[in-house]
Amino acid sequence: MTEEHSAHSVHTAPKKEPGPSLFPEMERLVAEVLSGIEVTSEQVVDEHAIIIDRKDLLAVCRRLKDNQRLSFDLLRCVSVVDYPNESVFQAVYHLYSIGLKHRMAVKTGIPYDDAIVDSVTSVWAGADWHEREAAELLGVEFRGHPNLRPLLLPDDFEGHPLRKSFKVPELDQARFRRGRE
Amino acid sequence: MAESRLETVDMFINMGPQHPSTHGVFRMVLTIDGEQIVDMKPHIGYLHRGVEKLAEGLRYREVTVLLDRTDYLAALNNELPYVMALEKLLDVKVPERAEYIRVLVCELNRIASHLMFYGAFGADAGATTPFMYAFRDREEIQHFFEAVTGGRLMHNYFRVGGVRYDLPEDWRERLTKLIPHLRKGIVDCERLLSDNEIFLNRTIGVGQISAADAIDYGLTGPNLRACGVRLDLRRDQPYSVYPKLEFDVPTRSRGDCYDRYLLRVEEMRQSLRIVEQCLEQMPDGPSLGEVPRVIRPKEGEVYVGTENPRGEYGIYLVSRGGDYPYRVKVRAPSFCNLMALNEMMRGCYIADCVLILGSIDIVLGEVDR
Amino acid sequence: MEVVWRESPSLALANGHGLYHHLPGVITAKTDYLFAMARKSSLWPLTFGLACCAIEMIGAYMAEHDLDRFGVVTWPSPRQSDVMIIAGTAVKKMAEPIKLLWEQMPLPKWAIAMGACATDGGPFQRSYSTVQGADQIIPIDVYVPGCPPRPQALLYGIIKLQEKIMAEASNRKAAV
Amino acid sequence: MPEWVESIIRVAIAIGFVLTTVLVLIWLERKVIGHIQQRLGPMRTGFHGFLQSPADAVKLLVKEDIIPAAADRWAFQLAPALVFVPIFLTVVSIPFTRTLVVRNLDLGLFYVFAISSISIVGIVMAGWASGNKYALLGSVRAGAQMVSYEIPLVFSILGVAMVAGSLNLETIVDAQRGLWYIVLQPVGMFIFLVASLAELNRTPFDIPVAESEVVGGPYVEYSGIRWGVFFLSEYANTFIISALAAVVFLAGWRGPLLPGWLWFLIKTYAIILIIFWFRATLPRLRIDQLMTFAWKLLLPLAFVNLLITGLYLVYDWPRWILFVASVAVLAVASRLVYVVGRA
Repeated sequence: MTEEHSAHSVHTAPKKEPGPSLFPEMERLVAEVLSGIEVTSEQVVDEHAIIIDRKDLLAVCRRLKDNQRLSFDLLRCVSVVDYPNESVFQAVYHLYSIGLKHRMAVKTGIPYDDAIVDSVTSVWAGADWHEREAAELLGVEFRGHPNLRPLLLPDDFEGHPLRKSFKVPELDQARFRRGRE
Repeated sequence: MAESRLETVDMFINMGPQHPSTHGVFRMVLTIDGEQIVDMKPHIGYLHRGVEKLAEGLRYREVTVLLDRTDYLAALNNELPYVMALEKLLDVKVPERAEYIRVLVCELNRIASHLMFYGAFGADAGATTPFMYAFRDREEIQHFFEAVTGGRLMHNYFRVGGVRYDLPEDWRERLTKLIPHLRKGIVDCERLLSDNEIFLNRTIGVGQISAADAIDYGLTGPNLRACGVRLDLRRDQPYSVYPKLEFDVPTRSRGDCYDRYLLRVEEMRQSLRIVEQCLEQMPDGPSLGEVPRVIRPKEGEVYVGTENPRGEYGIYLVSRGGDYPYRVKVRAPSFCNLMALNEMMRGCYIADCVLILGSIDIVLGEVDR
Repeated sequence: MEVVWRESPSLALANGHGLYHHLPGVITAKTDYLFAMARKSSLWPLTFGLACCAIEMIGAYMAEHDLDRFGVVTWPSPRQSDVMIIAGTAVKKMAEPIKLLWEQMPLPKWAIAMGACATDGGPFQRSYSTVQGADQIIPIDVYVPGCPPRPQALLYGIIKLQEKIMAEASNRKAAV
Repeated sequence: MPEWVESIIRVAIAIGFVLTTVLVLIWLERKVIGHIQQRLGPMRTGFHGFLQSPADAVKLLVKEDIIPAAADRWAFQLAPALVFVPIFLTVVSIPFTRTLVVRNLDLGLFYVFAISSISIVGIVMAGWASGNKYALLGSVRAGAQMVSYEIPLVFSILGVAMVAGSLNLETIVDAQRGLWYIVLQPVGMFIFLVASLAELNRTPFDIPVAESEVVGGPYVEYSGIRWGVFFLSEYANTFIISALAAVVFLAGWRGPLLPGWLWFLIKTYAIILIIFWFRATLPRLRIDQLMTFAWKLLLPLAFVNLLITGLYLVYDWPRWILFVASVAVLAVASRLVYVVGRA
């Protein structure tokens, strides 16, 4: 992460007011483990969610996984959401701890003009295909991913279909008219 | 000794996308040395239908149609997390009867899915009859589904706040006939394979994966429980009426093909137990709660994971107001389970690789989505 | 259920070689009839399922519906099959393999489009990655509607295909 | 009638008989397996699907015959014949009854095994010539498997030859007057059946043609009647092996009341049904387990059987001792498999 980026504040999908979490105990624990890292809590219906800067992602994930009291050993899902109005992608990591049976979400913003984020495959091997899929369908690059080849789409496919700007090509209507006659 | 002038090269074998035992359109490129596998490269995407993009263009109620078709062996289990996510966003209460109906059909669906696994696994091992036995019982379940939901395979049955139709009038008779039939069917299935000497030799110790690796790769469901990790979202993150029901979460220790097989057979028994309890405890009342006429959840997001027959089926639903979901991300269990395939296949034989793939029990519809 | 009643191009090709043109019409018509009887009684599909419909297709082979009654048994290699049942969504990435498989099948061959996806794209019609109907890839003889069709519907589709095979033979007879 | 005319007629009848038998067998297999699997099998073509096999055959005859571009043309075309011809040559010396035989040879037993092992060449050739990796893999598997199992197969028969004191099939049948060799040579019978299943590439030893692994193995690129010939030879082989077992272990045409040829057919079909039954029940072994089974179990077992038979002949023991000893050997062996398998 260059100097320029770390100077930016946290990239996030706006409109969501940072507020007190509905899970105060979890919030306190996470804040304790992540001391020294800038963390914003977010209000989500049924789990604790934090927003972090993308430069801290790897450190945060490693701490969340290795800490005995949190031990988030299972990466449930990596979702990337496109927010074109704010020119930002948001990567959401849903974590679960098998032993302690608790869950949380980690979010980080990735700006359009520099769509790169660290890969978490070194923390959870299971992030592999999730990240490949996101790279392919949304065009976000994951730095440090061992193998970021296309996964789902044919080789000659152009564009990133899950971006909001991607328009599905119109159907060949003439064909259906022919069929009806 | 004179140096041999013979050179050997590794042979590549392309398995799929059309191959009898890739369970759909999975493709793997095997590097083999004789009969042994040196390396395996999976290729997916031959059934990538763009469900997540399509869902963004549909109204909230219509999305279940697509989710049905992701994991087409357990369609009802896919609808559940989605409607649960919506209910959380909308803050809708579900009547108890509806919850029981949901659990009832989900568990029957789990049995049907595991039966399909059983048949396909038998076929991978080279036996033809297990498929027939499994489908005999599967058909019976599908007949019941047809009476309840109107569909054999695709149901589109769960609604926000309940289920589409109440149970048919004769559901108790149907179910009391179905349960002993299934119970006997499971015994038949077990007698055909579980103790077969050849089958044991083929599966024990094949495709082993350690618990630590399994968790690292994000395995869930029976594949993880076969390694000895007791993770079952029905119990650990209780939802619906599962806390009121009694069932065991079986685990095995070795984490090989045989354990994965045996675990699923045991799970069928447990599901049957749940079905029986649903039959006893089914309360009266409405099957659909108070739901706003137009579904327009407030801004927000929610992630709901439920226990699908293959593992954790999660829905990450983002709403920014309006009639259409902003983003529907599907966390498909097979997609994650398949990542561990390479780990399991280290140094096995070609014949094993077919079995290992079968034992993970993938559905390409949700791998590719 | 829609059956395309024009002659399969493949059949014309298959009959168009060797002795066929040198024999008197009466004999060729009679042999045509015999061959058609044999062909319709032994339709071997390729073991090949794409998506959801494949499950109902498997269901049709199984004990309850038992396609074997009609002499329909699957073969894993395209070289030994007569019918391709396209059971499920054909996506763009899969189009090329489907075409390859179709070309590997020996003449005469037929194709059944099973389900809405194979007919016109079905619920995934508007997607960026699906082919809107398998007939954009290979010629289809019978379309079986449904999403997914019941095994009985597939059975009916196969009976329709048998009728079509017989009708082709009688048409040829009439032409003589 | 000159002798050569008679011979030709006999050969023609034999071949015609085998061809019809194959059609019946294919139909029978589909019916039997169907009923085991709680379904009906062919029903629509003729009475209970009886015309199913002829329909399949006619269809295959008029199917396009593809020779892939990657194939070795000559070898590809020659391979089916190489599989087909040896199998029909073996029919020559199998006695259906004392008179119903093309030519009874003094070395009949030896002749059958010598000729039938040629068909391996055809299968390997087919796999090699196809220019397909599955076919190559399948044919290499077939080569390994069939060569390995040839040895226990021959040794299992050796015991019978020792007891009967002849390689002439007619003499062997005559020697079974009163007591069938299944009693004296149960170990031999067991090894013979197992090894011949492997020779036939049938379940649980259908590794070379495994549908779920190598998609039909050596035959994957064959279409139309060329493939039909492979299919046909497979079933002809099944019939011949079963007939041989019936002759060698079940006293061929001997039996009370019914005519000899009927007894012969009953015994043969009984064995064929057992083979079908296996197919409907058992999963498939893996190639290394298959090899282990042949070399570490069947071959030593065959040697033990030879030893016991030899002792029986040398010391002129009563017959029941041979029977008891053989059964004991079989029991120990199966226990051994069980223990090792579960370890």
